[in-house]
Amino acid sequence: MSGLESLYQELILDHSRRKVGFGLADEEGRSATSHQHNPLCGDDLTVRVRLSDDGETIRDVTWEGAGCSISQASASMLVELAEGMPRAEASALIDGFREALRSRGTIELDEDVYLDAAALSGVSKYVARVKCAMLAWVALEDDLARA
Amino acid sequence: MSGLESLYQELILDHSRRKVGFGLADEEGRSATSHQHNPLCGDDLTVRVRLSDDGETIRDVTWEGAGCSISQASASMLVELAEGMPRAEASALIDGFREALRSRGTIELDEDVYLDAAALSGVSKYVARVKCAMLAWVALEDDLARA
Amino acid sequence: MLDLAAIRADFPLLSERVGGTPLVYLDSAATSQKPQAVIDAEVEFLTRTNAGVHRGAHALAAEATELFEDARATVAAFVGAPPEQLVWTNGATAGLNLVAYSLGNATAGRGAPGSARFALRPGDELVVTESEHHANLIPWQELAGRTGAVLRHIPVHDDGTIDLDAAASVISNRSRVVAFPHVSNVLGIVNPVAELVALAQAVGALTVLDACQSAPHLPLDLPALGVDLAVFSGHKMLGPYGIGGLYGRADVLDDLPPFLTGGSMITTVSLDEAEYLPPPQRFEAGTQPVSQAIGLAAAVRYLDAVGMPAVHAHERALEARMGDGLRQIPGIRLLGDAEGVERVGLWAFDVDGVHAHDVSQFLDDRGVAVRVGHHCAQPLHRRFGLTASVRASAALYNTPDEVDQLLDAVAGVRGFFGAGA
Amino acid sequence: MLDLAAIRADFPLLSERVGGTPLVYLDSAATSQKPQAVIDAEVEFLTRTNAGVHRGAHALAAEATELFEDARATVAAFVGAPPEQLVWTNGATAGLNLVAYSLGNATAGRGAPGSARFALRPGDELVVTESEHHANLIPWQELAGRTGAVLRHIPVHDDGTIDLDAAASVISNRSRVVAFPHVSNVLGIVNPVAELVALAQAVGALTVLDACQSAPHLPLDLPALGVDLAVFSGHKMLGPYGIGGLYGRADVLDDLPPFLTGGSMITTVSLDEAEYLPPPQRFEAGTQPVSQAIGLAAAVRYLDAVGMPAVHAHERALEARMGDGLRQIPGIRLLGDAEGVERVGLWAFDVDGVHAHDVSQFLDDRGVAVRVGHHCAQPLHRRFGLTASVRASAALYNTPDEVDQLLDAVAGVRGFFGAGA
Ligand SMILES: Cc1ncc(COP(=O)(O)O)c(C=O)c1O
Ligand SMILES: Cc1ncc(COP(=O)(O)O)c(C=O)c1O
Repeated sequence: MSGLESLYQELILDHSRRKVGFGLADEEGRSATSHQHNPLCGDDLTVRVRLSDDGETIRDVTWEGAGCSISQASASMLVELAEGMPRAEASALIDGFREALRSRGTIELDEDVYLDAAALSGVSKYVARVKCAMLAWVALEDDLARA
Repeated sequence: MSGLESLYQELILDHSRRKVGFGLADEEGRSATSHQHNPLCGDDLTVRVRLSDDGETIRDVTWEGAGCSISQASASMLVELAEGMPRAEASALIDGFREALRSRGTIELDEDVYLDAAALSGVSKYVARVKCAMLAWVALEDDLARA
Repeated sequence: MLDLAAIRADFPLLSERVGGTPLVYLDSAATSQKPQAVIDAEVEFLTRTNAGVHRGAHALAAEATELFEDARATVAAFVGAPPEQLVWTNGATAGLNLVAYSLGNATAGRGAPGSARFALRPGDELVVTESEHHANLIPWQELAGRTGAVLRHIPVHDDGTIDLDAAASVISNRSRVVAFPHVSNVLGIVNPVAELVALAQAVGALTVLDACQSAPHLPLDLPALGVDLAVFSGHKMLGPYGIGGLYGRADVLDDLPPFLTGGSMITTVSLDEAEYLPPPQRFEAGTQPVSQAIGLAAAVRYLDAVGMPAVHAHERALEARMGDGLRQIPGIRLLGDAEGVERVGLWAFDVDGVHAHDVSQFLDDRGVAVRVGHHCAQPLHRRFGLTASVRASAALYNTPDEVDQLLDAVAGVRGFFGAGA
Repeated sequence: MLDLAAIRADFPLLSERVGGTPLVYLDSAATSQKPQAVIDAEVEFLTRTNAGVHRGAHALAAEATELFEDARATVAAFVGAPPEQLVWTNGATAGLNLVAYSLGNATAGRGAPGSARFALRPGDELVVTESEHHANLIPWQELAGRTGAVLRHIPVHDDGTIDLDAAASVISNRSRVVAFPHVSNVLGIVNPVAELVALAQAVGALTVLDACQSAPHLPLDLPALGVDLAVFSGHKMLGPYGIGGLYGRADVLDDLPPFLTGGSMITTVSLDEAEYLPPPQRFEAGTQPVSQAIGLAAAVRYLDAVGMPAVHAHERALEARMGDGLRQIPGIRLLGDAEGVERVGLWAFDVDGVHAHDVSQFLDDRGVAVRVGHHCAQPLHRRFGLTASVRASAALYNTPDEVDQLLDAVAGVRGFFGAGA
């Protein structure tokens, strides 16, 4: 696989077009919304989380915004991963995701844990793109801190 | 003669101590006074010219101020040179002096014309000191323009 | 015709390989590469003559001062100006901020009596264009915010040219400053300086030219252009980082209050107040970027040796080849694709269905280095309905072959990302 | 003990000869010489990795960005700070102006809501010392002039030490800023930072430390010193021209409004207004001196490899030798000859009956390069009844032998000029 093909795996391009969870759900019950911006390219992403009544579980994640295929795919993959997940587990996964993406290719994300998002491991070799992949995750982290 | 000895010829050191014309004469008749400052070392020089009644001849030049031996000697030598000189001739000599001092050692001042001040030719090799030697002459030039 | 092989051999970085492929560097509008002569001039200075300038009596300091002032004369001559009308800055951003803050200081009553003519009153207007780089926009926003002046802008047409009709109505008796780019770093169009200067002069407004993207590419005679002030950056014109120039008309520089204050710009200082030197020193507080000034002088000597008319002709040919090629690739939209205008060698474009970031990543993989983003011109991108674009920009060392490599790579983008290929 | 022969071999300029005599460079307080490692780091960057930072997606730009940010971390660590608390500037003068203008902008209502706490009211006081370099004096004079604040000063004793009793009364509830030098460039005395910070903190004043003359010579831990802001210059600490640092406490940097504005310091820009990035980027408008930052990182790595405690001990020994020797030469008056104080390796002095300019010319002829003038500290010279002095300043590469050559030469001055020999 060339550098480019490992960065833009079919799975990623596919998610960037499918955009799972695109379109913000209504604010309802315990929910929070975070707006993130990448000053480098001017991309914007808004991510909303809705929690269970006890606040312990993620009901769903939805989002809106424009950006490169990495940022769009990453949001889409995160939606699939986080839905129905205990809040604490999601926070831990976000930490692990950040660590892997900042590792410059030394840490691979585990497919059994990160599902499709594991395909984003390759981004960590492209320092300038890490921010694109992180955008949705940072937004969800922000949501969870405030919901 | 070493570089230093050509810069600080006995004649120069001698003038720097004798300070011909030191002490400002009273303003009297056609006269003008110019204050010059060297921001590099903070030196100050005040030079006063007194002209004949028709304004065509320099009666005398006097000065005050503190500075390095080059600037003091130059003022002293200028006083001797300019006293009793037709004004137009003095202006021409100032131009010639400036040209020689900016010549980086390529133009020698003529002793028959510049008298003791010809000893300042050596200063032109020391770019940083040209300003010191010029100070009194610039002041006199300024005086003549205004007297 | 330039001897491209010889020129390329002068630029060590151009023989770098990115993952095995030779680098096609088409990002010179961001920063240019430096010829060996520039690097050598700086190293030579640092290893032989380095010493504080303008303040020492020792031989080394005197020699350093001479080289520094010779550099000023060389760079000034390159833009058609006498040395005392060239102020060293740290770059175009620094130069534009200098002007804006100096006007703010005049407004606050600082500076010599002559500065009063620059004081702004609430309601006075500062005029920029819609195509501004942030460096020629935000300093004016902030000046307006501090003084109560009002910021107005001249729009651009859909093809990127300045709307001169609108300019004639935006520029009015209330205008005090008209600031505009000689060449926008997104559009590449050489703007009608004479027309804008005429409009500004008719109402007595100060003209400020951002010559960042023209100085490296065109023969430049700033006094002949008639502007009051102009800035450029060394690192975009083959020179070092951290150095640039501010040109000013003599009477304007004479009356502007200082901006940065500190050492080497004063005559007499007490604990309570200071008196300032005349220009250019008045605007050069503290230790100057000495080796960089000497490096920039080497850069303009290099450009002069090649010849700016030849540089411009060469880049113009590259620009035409690039524009023609891009227009033929489906889904490509060029920004500023105006007809019958003078241009420099750059094109910014949008690829339908593929985000600019993805485009540049794809090009990078093929060894073609371009820039992506808003290029510090967010309002202009918004004007075109975009948040980002891809920009390829050439310099004298680029070849037609490199342009073809760019075109080949761009042609593959939409297929790779599955965008309506 | 330093391996002086090895160190000297690292500095190409030190083997220069002035008219046949080897150069004794004792003017490092003006600007230091640069080791080959610094020159190499810059050249290496320019010939291999040069590209615009923070804005490109191409591989070269990403690599350049990484080197640039690594340099920040390296230089920040050298002064004990985390990287996000180090702002790149073009030098100390630029850093001090940044702070003064930023406070002025806060006063004009600019910046985020948190900036309001820095707004000055007429009658508020800005405090400096009598020993200030013009760079830490005139920016405050101008700020006072623009805002109606009042500038006050703490006097120094006859021996050059700061009058702490006077400081305790000058610093009051009206004080908003207390700015002072860590080490004066004329006196060489390490000032009592803790005492001054305590006085300032007791009244809630912002402390601004001019660390220009300490950073190259002492182990420095700015957070431990407790100051709010501090500046230093690269070219005085073995680094390139045109680069320096501003350290700030996190909460202070967070709330200061931007100074220079333009590209790379914004999030969103419209034609009418801009939103700004957090520190340090908020203060870094436009293209940064990238290769110089990388050069400065190489400089501090060099200093760290030698070890700052060892550098300080070595320079302290040179200073003692110089001071002892000068005291024994008839007609020499040392400035700042206080007892029991910590010092760096410099002495400024007056020679009875010989003008400073003549002294330095004589020394230059003997291959000893020193500085002459007011050293950008006119008020301090006036305090001592002088307009100019001679200053010899050492760095880690100077030898005891060079100090002896200075002393020999100084001993000959009064005889040569016939001043009461
Ligand atoms: C104590 C002190 N402060 C400030 C400065 C100004 O530094 P720079 O000229 O590098 O901006 C200097 C050096 O000239 C200095 O010695
Ligand atoms: C048109 C224009 N103006 C101003 C600037 C700012 O130049 P610098 O970043 O060198 O200060 C740039 C470059 O980024 C530019 O292209």
